[in-house]
Amino acid sequence: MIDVVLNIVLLLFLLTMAVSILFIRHLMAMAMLFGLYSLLTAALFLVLDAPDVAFTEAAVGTGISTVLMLATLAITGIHKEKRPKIHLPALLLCTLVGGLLVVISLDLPPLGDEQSPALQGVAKHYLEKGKEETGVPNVVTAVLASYRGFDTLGEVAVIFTGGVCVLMLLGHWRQKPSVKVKNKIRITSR
Amino acid sequence: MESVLDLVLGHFNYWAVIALLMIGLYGIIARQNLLKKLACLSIFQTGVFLLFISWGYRHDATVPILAEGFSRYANPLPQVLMLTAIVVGVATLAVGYALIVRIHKAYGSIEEDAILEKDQQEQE
Amino acid sequence: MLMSLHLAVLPILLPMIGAPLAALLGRSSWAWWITLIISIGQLLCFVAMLPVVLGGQPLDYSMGGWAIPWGIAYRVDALSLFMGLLIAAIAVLTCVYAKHSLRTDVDHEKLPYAYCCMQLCVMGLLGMVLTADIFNLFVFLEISSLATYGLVSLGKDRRALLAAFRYLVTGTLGATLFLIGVGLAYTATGTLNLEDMAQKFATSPHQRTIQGAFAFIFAGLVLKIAIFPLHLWLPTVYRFAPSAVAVLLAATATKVALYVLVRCQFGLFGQAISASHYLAELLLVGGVLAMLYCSYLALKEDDFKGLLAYSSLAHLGYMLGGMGLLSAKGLSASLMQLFAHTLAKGGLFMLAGIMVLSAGTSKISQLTGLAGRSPLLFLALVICGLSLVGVPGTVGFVGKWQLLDAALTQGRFGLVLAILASSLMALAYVWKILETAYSNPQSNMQLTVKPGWLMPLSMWSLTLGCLYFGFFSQWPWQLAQHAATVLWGSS
Amino acid sequence: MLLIVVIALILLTLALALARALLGPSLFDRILAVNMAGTKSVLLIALFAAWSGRMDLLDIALLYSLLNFLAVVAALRLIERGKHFAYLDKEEQ
Repeated sequence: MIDVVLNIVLLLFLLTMAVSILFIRHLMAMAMLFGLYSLLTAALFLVLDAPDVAFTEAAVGTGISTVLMLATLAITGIHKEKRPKIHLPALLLCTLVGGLLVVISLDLPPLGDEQSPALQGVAKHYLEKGKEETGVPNVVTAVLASYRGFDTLGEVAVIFTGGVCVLMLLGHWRQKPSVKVKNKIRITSR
Repeated sequence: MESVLDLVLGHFNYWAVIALLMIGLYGIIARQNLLKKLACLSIFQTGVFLLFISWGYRHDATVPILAEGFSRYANPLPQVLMLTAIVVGVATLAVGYALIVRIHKAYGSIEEDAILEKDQQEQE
Repeated sequence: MLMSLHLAVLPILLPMIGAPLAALLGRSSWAWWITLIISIGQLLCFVAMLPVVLGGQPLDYSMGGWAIPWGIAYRVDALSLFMGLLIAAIAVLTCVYAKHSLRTDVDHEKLPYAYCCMQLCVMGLLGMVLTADIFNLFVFLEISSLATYGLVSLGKDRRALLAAFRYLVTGTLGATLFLIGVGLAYTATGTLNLEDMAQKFATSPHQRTIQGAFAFIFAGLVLKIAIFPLHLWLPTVYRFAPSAVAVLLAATATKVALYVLVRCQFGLFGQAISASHYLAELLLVGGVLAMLYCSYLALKEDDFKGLLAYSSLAHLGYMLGGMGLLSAKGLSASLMQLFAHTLAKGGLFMLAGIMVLSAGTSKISQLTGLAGRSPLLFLALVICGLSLVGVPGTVGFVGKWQLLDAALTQGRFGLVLAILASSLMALAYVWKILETAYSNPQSNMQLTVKPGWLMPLSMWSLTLGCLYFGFFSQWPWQLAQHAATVLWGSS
Repeated sequence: MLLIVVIALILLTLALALARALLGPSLFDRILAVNMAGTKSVLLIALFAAWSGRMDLLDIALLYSLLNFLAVVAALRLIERGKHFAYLDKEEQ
């Protein structure tokens, strides 16, 4: 029972955070709220029995992501958002997609259902044979590193790509001052 | 009455997450501030992560780390998928932030409509 | 023998070595050579797989030796091979083209990183084509998208930055929608392998979930492919990206997303959703609207690259129309159209890059006198342009003819009319360019920078490809038919 | 029973911290609120570990407390340095 209550309360907190991130105009404060938001998400992951995901979300979402956002704010030095307008088409679209999702969700097996196909499928094999076949008691690790190790290689490639892209965008290139001035003119004159 | 309560309790997670998704989607489309767009994109992605983890949840079960005295474990596969997806999401966000820094350097603003206006003026 | 066992995964592994090397060595010429060698290696892999796959037996590869539903599997069938060959070939040509083109667009220090990103982009695309696991597909989708965001942002113009940012937001939104679809499909079946999933769909009690899954996968891919009306991000991206990147994007990226759509719609969800013909109507209507509206936009556009971008959007409409016919014939016509469009549009974007480089502008109105200044360039423009319109003797004609034939046999006269109308508009906008280029030979248009010989070389190979496959179209047409029947048999 | 009462109380204080983060008014209030919410979630995790009998979750509680500290320090440092944080702006000077 405790987990259900925790689940609902945390979700409500999360919704409050999301709404306030949407509406707050002070960007620095938004970054703080964003950190809180992912902290709550991580706690929620834990309540939903996913400690590894909670671990990652806490490190990556709360830590890196928030710090990156703060760093962006610190570099740009912009702290206020302009007053936003209500966007009717977007509102309409969201209602539509949300309605569609709610309709689909009624067909989904309820939370924690034993009979859901997801639990009967591949996952069952992982839980029953995982330790025997890979020798790792943490099934998530076993699947991540062995059964679906190629995804993890892809993940590494994604990080690498992201790093290369950020370097390409921000790396401080050795440029003599005169060249830099020329570059600036080139960038702004078109 | 009983069944309605069951339905609500069993699907509350999904609905809350759907609400999160829609808040994110609205922000992505409607907000002009690029940083806010990215934050909303992140909310949207986190919503999807929560959705997956909810699908992997199992009543009266424990975390999928095999141990003595436990026999029911949560579904590990969605967790594995989300581990990958979280990292992918952050890599994308990092590139997005880098782009914002560059855009700010080039235009002096991070409001989309202001930037477009500057481009318009330049063309005329 | 050992090599041939691992052929299916080699095109992915090669850039995993090549990309870090290119970035780390730090010399742009070395990076270029590495990229060239890797992409040629990829192409050779696909060529080596050709006889095996055409023998009728798809090539299977299980990652880490895990049996099919437990681990990640790769599968090369005729459709994957068709796409893989096309992408690898374009990647080689783009690499040849990029040597000179990127150097003029991108700061010298960034070049190795740019080549690294090109390799990663092609790796992602090939991974999407080869994999038989739907989540793995998502991962590779993200790799290729991330690499493209970086590449697009390299454009000289500062507007490239905003274009890249919008592309990033739209692309990530699309990928996340796709991910929701993957999750829904997973909850309905409990597996991630494409084939296993398709089988389990048939017996699953959660039919509404499956339809929802398809809806989200469809929506995500539509954003990625940039199908009208969700196309707004595409023209600016194509306009402001460096020329070589625009070639790569126009010729491969959206096509691969289209491939994924074809794969999901016919291979994966085939039975679950083909009962509803609403989808077919949706595709047809969307295709027709895209053809007409985007051709109209192309007519109005004054920027060469922008015009080509809108024309690409219109041509996506043809492919959607062919898919909407829901027949093997229609699908193979779509694939043929895809092949033809890749050749013609790749050639034209390369030409646009040369033009921008040597004339310093991409405005159509300033192309006056091109025919007098550079007759060869003009000739290539004529050939690719005619292929785009679909004049007999070019590969564009073969694609359009098959599509018309398929539409006629199924009595879809609306589609036929739309194709004809759109082709007429294509003729009009190609004519607009040609007329400008031919007029006023005494103009003072100046070709200041010589484009070297590598850029024209790759452009001419695509241009001659347009002609060659226009006369000898059996080879791609048979492969396309093969691919379509493979998919049709499995659904 | 005790567990339930404690969890309820912690949720209450978490809500208070969130309210402070939402209301502000100054940036430092918010940072403090984030720090406090972080501490609360560490406690929550520890309690959850006790309730479910999986003591391995305590590792995560430890990681949280570490991250919480680091994130707040990083945030404060970035705010302190403000616009002069990165080389990009040094170039412009």
